[in-house]
Amino acid sequence: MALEIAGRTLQSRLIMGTGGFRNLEVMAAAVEASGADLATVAMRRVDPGARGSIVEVLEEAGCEVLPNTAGCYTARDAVTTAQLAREALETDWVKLEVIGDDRTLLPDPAELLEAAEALVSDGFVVLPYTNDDPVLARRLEDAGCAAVMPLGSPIGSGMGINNLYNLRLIVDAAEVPVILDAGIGTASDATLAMELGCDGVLLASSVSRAEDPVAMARAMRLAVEAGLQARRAGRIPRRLHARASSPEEGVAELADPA
Amino acid sequence: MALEIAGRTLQSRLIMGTGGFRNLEVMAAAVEASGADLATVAMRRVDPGARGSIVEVLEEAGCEVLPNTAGCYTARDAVTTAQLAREALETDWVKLEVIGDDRTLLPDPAELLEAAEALVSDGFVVLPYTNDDPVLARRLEDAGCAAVMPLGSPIGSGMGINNLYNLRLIVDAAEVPVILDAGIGTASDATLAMELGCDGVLLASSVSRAEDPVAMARAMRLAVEAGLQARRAGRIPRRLHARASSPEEGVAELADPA
Amino acid sequence: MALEIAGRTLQSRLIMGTGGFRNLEVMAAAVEASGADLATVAMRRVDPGARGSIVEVLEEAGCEVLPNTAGCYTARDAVTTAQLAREALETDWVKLEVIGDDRTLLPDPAELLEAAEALVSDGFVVLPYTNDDPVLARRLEDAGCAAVMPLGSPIGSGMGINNLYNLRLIVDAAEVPVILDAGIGTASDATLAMELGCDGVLLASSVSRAEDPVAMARAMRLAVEAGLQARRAGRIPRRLHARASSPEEGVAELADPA
Amino acid sequence: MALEIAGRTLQSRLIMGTGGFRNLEVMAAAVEASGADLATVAMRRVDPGARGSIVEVLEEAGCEVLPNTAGCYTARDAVTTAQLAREALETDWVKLEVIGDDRTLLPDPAELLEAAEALVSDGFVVLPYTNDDPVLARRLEDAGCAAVMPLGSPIGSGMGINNLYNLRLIVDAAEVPVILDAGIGTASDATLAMELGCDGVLLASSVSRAEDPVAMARAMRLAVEAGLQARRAGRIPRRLHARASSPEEGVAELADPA
Amino acid sequence: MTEVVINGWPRRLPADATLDLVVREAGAPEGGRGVAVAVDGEVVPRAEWPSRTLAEGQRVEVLTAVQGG
Amino acid sequence: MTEVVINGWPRRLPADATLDLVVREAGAPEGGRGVAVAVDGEVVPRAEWPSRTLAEGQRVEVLTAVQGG
Amino acid sequence: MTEVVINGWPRRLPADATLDLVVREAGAPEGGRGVAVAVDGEVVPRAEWPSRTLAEGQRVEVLTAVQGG
Amino acid sequence: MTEVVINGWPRRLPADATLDLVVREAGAPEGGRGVAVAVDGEVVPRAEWPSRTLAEGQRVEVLTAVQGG
Repeated sequence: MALEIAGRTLQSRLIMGTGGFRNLEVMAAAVEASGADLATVAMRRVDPGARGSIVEVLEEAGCEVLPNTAGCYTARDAVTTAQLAREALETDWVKLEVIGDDRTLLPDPAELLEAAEALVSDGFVVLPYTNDDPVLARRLEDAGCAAVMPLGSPIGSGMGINNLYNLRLIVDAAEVPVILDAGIGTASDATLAMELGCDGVLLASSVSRAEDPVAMARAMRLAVEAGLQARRAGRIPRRLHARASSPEEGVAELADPA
Repeated sequence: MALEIAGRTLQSRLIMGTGGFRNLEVMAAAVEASGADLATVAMRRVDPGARGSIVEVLEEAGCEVLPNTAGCYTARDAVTTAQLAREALETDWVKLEVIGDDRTLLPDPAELLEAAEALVSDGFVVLPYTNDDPVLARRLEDAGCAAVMPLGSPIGSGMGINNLYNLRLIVDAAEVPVILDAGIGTASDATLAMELGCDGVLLASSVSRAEDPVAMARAMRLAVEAGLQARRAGRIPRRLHARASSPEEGVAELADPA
Repeated sequence: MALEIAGRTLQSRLIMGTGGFRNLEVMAAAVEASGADLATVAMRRVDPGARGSIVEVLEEAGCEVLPNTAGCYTARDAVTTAQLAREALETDWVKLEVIGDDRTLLPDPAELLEAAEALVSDGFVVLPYTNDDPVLARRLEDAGCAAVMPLGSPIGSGMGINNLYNLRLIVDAAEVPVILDAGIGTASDATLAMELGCDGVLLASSVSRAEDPVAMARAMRLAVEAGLQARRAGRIPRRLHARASSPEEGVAELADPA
Repeated sequence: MALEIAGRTLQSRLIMGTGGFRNLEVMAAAVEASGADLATVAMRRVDPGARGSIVEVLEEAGCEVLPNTAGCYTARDAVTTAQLAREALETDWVKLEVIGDDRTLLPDPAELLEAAEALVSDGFVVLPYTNDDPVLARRLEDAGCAAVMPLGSPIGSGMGINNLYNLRLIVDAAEVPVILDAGIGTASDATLAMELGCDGVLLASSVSRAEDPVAMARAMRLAVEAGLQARRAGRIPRRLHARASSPEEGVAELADPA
Repeated sequence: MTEVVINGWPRRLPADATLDLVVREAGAPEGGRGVAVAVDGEVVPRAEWPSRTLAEGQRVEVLTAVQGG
Repeated sequence: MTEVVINGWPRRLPADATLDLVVREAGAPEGGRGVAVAVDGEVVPRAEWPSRTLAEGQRVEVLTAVQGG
Repeated sequence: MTEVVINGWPRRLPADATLDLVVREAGAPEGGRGVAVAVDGEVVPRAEWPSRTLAEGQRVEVLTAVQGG
Repeated sequence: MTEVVINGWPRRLPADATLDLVVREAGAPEGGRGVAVAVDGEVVPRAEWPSRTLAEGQRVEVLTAVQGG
């Protein structure tokens, strides 16, 4: 039941974002409760006053880091940021984000594609955060991305999956893993994503900003597992009319014979 | 995290219906995988050729029986059927069904209420299968029912929860446990029901008629647990706009200074 | 394209409620713009200071009155109120409301059915405001109601139609006209109701409390007509994949031959 | 209430596609019934056996032609097709389509943007058919397009508007007219599009492939008008609870005093 | 004098006061057009108003149509 | 002999046949474990089976738990 | 003779055949109203048709408006 | 002295100051573990830090991993 991306095996289908936690302690506890093997980090200017190394904390929680390019608005910035992350963190994996709008944080499709092509050429394992456009997802796959990571709804919005139809089209066509990334609000969103055929779920705010992040991390772990198992178990079809679950034969005649 | 109904403690939030399984062996395995403490049975004419006792099989799977009144279209028939079940199974618990229409298997509100009143007077612990009408749910509670069990959608339809709004009204107003009964199609439906505030989920067809009933039973167990934990963890609010999960400060300036 | 109820022909498919208008002048203008033949009124204690007669104002706007039993919580009160309305207004038509809960204003199913039976016996043409339960709708029709008037969502909520599935079941089974009553928020809700097969729409708040009630009345008139015509025109089926609307033959080859 | 695009005034908010009609006679009757001022045509190889000129038929129905670039999969083909249409039809308006996938007919974002930039430079009034990505819509507007035409769902699918949220984002941000293009299945979809703030609706299959295309054209005309008027009238807010539309004061006390 | 309740308000009436007087006093238009009356929850047809008097403690409701529904 | 209907099927029984015999003949397990009986729509408690005989035309239902719900 | 491709079909034309002839032969209405022409993917304005001849192997597209979109 | 911009702040450095010094001064942990550096938007590999000096006006970014995404 493990997830394989670019030849690397992840035991968990859940990838954690680390943004939004109150502090590193809560983050560590939640990441551990989530069971995730991989957790994203952002690249920011060194803060001389910062306490603790997120990389070390994550490693103690049994989790490897996946740097992202959050905050980049152009292909060029995203490529440089990925290269800096590779230098700093000794990983050639990158969650590629190229944002097109600071209000919705939706990706810029043309810049994203350009950055993906450049990073693939430069030897990166590219996991692009993309919108839910099936054509763009296909182009990213064609460009050599190791997975595609469509959103359900905007980052941090908690709206869940706004367009089930597009997500299904992406899943049906993809030959690389599909990771739902962004928009998850609660456990049932994650279950639904897996049932629709996603290979994994990446989430941050729904756990980090929940009232009880550790409990929500546990819920998400169960939710992803429930969705994966349900998909494999083969759900019943939807029917417009009822279908009795008690036998229609052998019913007693109890009414007065009169 | 246990569920208490009429003073009885159930470790599991999942109640299994037993209709629709290929045979008692599959049923037993699925019930065991589900972790349920309670499983419904129907009352039907003795079949001289029947092999095995469902009650014994369920008991071996660690599950007690909850007789239903499936197949009854009048209050009178339902009351008699409940009394017969009490006589046969030595339990005064009953899942009360009074059906109003054989195509949708939706309950008949007036007959259901009348039967509930009669059975409560007769000392039963009454768990009525009801539609999603908040007024009827309130009347059933006022009549002394130990729980209310609104449908999500018709029995066996697998449509999930058709009217989230009504279910929320029922949950908000109820002072007895609310068990979602009927309509569950897949794991995310069960997770959602628990997130909306239901105290438990009763399902049959979604497991018994799944391609792999035992795997789906496991999925449902996880799904109910995920939903319960997520509700308690306090989900993030839905937002119309994005909220960055990576810090907006400390972003590098990488573009050419030109 | 007229609507016939109990032998009476209504040119318009739109029935107006008159509650919530700022004053009788706005009401008259909106009712006129709506094209409605029929408008509901409530029965209340005579207010010595009241200016103008609503009945006369409506008649000048070309509209006859349909008294309701709003405010009644029991079958008995509703029956008496209907009888008082018949005495005061010289009509044996009544919009029957028996409310079960003052927060949701949802109907009480058992009291509603009892009142409907009593009023039919007493010679009334009964148009019951009901919830969206297909079984209750069938019982009301069996009791002799001249139409059934299921809600889309609670009175004044503007949520539209919460349970399309139930509404479709009601429409499919009914042999009397089905009027969607309550919950309409905007024009598309009314169009959708007609497309689903409703024979008419009754609405008040969506017009009377709109910023511009007269404009919204006009919108509703168009919306109901649009929905009726669309249903009769026979819509295309929903398809999961695209179907080209430009010919796939005769496409030029314009790319460089190289 | 007219719609202005690039300085040209259209009396109708409805733009008709002409694909899918059985023949030119039905097309002419439906276009006339729709009230549209503008109708799309595709550019295809001359068919020596073709009867009648679509341009003349449309002009007799009071409608001007809007050539599209349907069938093009690259920016280059789309630009050439637009130039050919300008040459053939003496119009510099073009509905720009650059398709990315022949199963969904969804646009290719990068090619579309490149074609739009080229055609704007070449003096065209460009109306791009785009997906529902707010960032791409903004880029198209920045490139000088005279309107943006997001889809509701794939061409010919009749699914309506799959992602209300994205459509609202596009409408809120756009400073050029927004025309919903593709996916309309029935009248209420068109009403909803206008209520959400679209400035117009472009549709073909929902009319041309309806059982009665002329009746559906009439329905669409009413539907678009209804939606526009409803938006301007200022709808009531959605409320979670009911709000009485009959007065709560002055209710009679009718129950037995006992 | 008889003490009754009219539209929720206690009133003292002459013992021989008939319902048509009561209706007028309740504020109904001349002739009681568009008005109906219940006494203790029972409808009293218009034809009986001129002859119908009230007993001590009876509750009278005088209703008319208003905006609603 | 008495003619009755057991689980929907007409049957002729000796006039002194008691319900516990009927239950056994209906195919219930030895001792009628997990079984309940209604005669003409009224439940007959297990304790009464050994002494209860049937009248002409009575309808007997012998029920047990099966998969359902 | 020159061998060219017109609307996807191979054709042999006299070496001095001009585009206005080609357009007519492709089935376009008299005068080529409502028609446009591309040669090897480049638009040829109507004004050039009478003087423009074709080279061996060129691909000509003669297009017009049809129902669509 | 050379004037440069480090993480957005103007700084004056000795002309022969190398990048490993800059990194330390920016607040990075000893040895610059987990840190990467860009000069005018170009990544400078760690191996070059000890020998790389800066020119007037260059912009240096010293980055590390933080919570995010």
